[in-house]
Amino acid sequence: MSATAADLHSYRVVGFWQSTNGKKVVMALTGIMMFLFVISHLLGNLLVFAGRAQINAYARFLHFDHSLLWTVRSTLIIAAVMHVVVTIQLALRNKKAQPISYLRKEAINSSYASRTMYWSGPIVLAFIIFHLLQFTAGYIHPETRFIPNDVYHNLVTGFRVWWVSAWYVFAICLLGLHLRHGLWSMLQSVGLAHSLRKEQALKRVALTISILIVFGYISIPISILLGFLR
Amino acid sequence: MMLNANIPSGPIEQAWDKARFDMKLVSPANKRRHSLIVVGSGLAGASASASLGELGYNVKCFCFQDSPRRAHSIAAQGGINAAKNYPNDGDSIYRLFYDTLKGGDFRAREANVYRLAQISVKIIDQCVAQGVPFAREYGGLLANRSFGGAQVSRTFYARGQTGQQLLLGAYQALERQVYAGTVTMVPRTEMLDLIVIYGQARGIVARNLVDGELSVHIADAVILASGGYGNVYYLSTNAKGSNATAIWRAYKRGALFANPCFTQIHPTCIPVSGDYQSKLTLMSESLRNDGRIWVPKMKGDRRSPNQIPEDERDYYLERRYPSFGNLVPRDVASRNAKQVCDEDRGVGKSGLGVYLDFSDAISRLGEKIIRERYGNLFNMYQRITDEDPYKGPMRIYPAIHYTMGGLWVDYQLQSTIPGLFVLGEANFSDHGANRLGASALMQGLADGYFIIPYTVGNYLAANRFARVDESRQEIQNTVTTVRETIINCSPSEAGGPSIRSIASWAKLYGSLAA
Amino acid sequence: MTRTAQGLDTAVGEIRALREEFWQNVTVPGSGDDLNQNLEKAGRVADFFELAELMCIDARERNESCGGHFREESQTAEGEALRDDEHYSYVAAWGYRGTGEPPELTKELLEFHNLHPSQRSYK
Amino acid sequence: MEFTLKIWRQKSHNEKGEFISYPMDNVSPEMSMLECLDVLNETLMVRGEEPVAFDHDCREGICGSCGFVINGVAHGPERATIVCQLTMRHFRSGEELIIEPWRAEAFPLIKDLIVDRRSFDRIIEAGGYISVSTAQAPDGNAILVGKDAADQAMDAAVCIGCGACVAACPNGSSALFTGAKIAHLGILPQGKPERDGRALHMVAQMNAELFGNCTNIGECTGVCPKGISLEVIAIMNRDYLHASWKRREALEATIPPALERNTHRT
Repeated sequence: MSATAADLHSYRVVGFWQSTNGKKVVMALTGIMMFLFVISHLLGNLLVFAGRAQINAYARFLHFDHSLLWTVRSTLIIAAVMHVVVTIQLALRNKKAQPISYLRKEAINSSYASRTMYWSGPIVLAFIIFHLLQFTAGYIHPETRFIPNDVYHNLVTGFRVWWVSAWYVFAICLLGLHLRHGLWSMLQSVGLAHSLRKEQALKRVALTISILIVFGYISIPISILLGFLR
Repeated sequence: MMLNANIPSGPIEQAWDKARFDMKLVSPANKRRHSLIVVGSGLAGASASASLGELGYNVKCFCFQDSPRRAHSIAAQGGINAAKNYPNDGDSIYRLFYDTLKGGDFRAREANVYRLAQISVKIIDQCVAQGVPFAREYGGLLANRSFGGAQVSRTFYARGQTGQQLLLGAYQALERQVYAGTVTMVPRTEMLDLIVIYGQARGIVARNLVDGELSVHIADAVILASGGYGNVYYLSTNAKGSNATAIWRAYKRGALFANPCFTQIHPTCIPVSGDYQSKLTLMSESLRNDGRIWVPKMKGDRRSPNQIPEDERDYYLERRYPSFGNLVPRDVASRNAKQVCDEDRGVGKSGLGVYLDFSDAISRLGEKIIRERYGNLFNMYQRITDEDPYKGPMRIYPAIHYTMGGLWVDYQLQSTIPGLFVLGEANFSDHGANRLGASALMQGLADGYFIIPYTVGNYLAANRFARVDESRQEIQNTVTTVRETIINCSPSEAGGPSIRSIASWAKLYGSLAA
Repeated sequence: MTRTAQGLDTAVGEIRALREEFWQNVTVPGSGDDLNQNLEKAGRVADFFELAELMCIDARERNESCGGHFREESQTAEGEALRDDEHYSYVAAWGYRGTGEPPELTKELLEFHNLHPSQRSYK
Repeated sequence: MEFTLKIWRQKSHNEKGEFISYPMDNVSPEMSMLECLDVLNETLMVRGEEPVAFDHDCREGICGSCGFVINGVAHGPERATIVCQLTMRHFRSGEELIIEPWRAEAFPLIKDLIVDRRSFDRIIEAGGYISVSTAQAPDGNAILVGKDAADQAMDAAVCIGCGACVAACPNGSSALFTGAKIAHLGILPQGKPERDGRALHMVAQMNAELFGNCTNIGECTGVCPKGISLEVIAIMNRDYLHASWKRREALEATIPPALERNTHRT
């Protein structure tokens, strides 16, 4: 029943990109890039609390060199695309690897965040597209006029629309959920050494960072809705 | 009939060297022209297959499980002996030789036992190099412990899973040869008969357990490493699948069976709890280092152990054997346990059990140290019995564990059928009437790694092997015998549902054999 | 854990009777053409029947106590195992002579040139 | 105790399977899950029906033969316990127990609860060893191994190859199994020389089989009867990344390419 070893030797090296492990490294690295963007974007946005002049100056600063701006933007777009491409490839492979589902299946050790990555990811992506259309391109800007170069105005008027804010808060919460697993998972995928105790600590750090990011972001629409920023 | 063990003459220390020098060699180019069959993939079978594959022979290795890593060697807990004398406590090859022979009550061959002690040293080196994670001291050196009444510390161990780690080492070496193409693994296939042509063992008839197909495998020599026959008692510490079919069918083809009555009873097993029970679970003998064995003095005393005051307890091993106490050899401990149970002083629901009490050790050393030493065994006990051994004593009872008897082999490990070699527990060779703790792993690996690669070569070089056609009459007759035995069990022949299931048959004779 | 001549004789008879009953009544559900764990077991059990008989014959023949083999007839006054080196210092190798036929005993005498056999004592 | 066992029955790989319910009474709480199946099989045999086929051997939790999913959890509700040591007292009397085989493309079903796990053997074959032939070894104490390293290697080496990790993984990934062997051998000094090649090869073989990828969710370690931690997967990833990074032509030339094999029974 077991065929001899010799006739089954068919030589094909599974390269880095073809291997699931390699793809996970790609996913982790692109994830780190986007995570760094999420942090810097948050720090910039929080300038809204410093006043109209500050945040608008910051926005002008970002635009001081268009080629640099587009380099950063295209890097992020490529990262996002690769992140999505490897996810789809891996997801298709996983479906093939586990084609028959159990009549009953219990999750006993995985977090809610880790099990919902396939949902939180696409929703956050949809949100980012909406968000770019609203605040960067200005195509969608319900109920008021979009004024290029007046970020403060756009923010405040944009978030005054309740459903824009609600959609924003919801998406940011999902981003937090995504990061809660993603931050820890990327360390695992690139092979950061850890013991069981360190694993718990790293997961707590990931959770803390995610919560800080969520609070940081949603503080803006909430302040606007409550009238602290006008 | 005269039995010639082929022991080299001269001093015992040089016997093995002399034997190897006298052996004929197979030239490297000719090795790949020889095919060998190995039945069994435990310590002996896997190590033999790997070593023979490394030498360049064409090896086919059979096991009835789904993978060679399942063989029952994996369940050995305690450790493996070797006369390394690392602890500097006076151990030597000669002392290991003496202990083994004396422990076996002088019913084993001197030369074989001496060779085993000699080889023991190399086994440890081999296993360390393979990556077996033996226990280490803080300085990075190998750790040792004492075992089974030996007065020196010569047992190497990997937590309570030494057998598992040694088997995985041999399994990995085997898989390396499978990759190299020298060994073909044939899992889920059971040997059902031996093919003997012109008096030589030339192959086997095997049944594929998945599709039931019978197949004939021809080779220049056949090596049986299929383990012992402890399951003859039905309830034993052997795996459910462990069977004697390979050696028994070889016996029926003319191999002699030596000392079948030498079986070993292990004193520290978890007692039987009901009729449905399918097997007995062994707990390492090392428990006897710190536990005290006792039963109530009064007959039929059914009080719970904590209600029995100290002066109504009979520490019978300490009483009868003041110098060895709870550490008497396995056979003595087992027999005494049975004796007190026969006197109606046994404990537990069935009355078949004695207490193994750690309360003294816990109050002397503290629960933490006991947990470090025996934590995994205590957990296992608790998982099976739902009783907490830190609070009350464990209940233990002896159970069949190992069989020293097996197919008769000479110094070259060859049976009375030329070309049929037998290794490990399947042969009778090294343990006499009783086996010392931590010696079974040693013997399996010595046979597989360090003896059979030479002795098989000698046999192959000294004999000629005609091409064998599968249509030969002898082979067809063998296949027919096998087929008839199988058909005899099938419903089409006898008809009607069985009045007794196979397991109940097994239980019945098991109770008789005991 | 202890054996007596009489017990062993009875056991041999009972094992034989049981084996006959086994072959008359054994049936295994399913077929031999696919995975059938009970068919595997049946073959193994059949072999164990025969082996059990040989075990008892060997134990009956070895009229001494040594190692794991304890014959009640051969014990010291204190109830410890008593070996009989004069008569039983050999390997008992049994040869098959056909179903139902008593097996043939061949002895390989054990010689001790380096160690002198001594009684074990753990007192 | 009383139970209803709802068991997956399938005659062979190519036939369709279905669940069949078997009511059982008089189950003793001391019984193991496998002994409960033994008792069921006895009654089935007396009725002339075919018993439930399931892999089992040592029945003391070390050989790794047995295993199935009970009520959605591989090896049942008790942590760090394999089904042969899972006693019935862990269930409530009257419960319905749904018993399913390991389900994964890389473990084709053979019959009822038996699956073919030879893909595991092939992963080991691809490099899960230290290349030392018999009688080549230096003295055991010639290689010093720190106690920490020995303990850490042992923590990974305890894997019994049962396949629960793959069965519990929603992606059917064998990362925990492969990682355990890579970690066990890579941590020890003896295994260091072949560390790069081993990682490249075993990962390649794992990918050539039909296993999914690891999403680091940790279901595997939750059901692992030996409690192997996710750390071994990180070690595998690191070794693989390291080996891929420094892979030079010379290294490629010395490494025989990975086997790609028909993972179904031949």
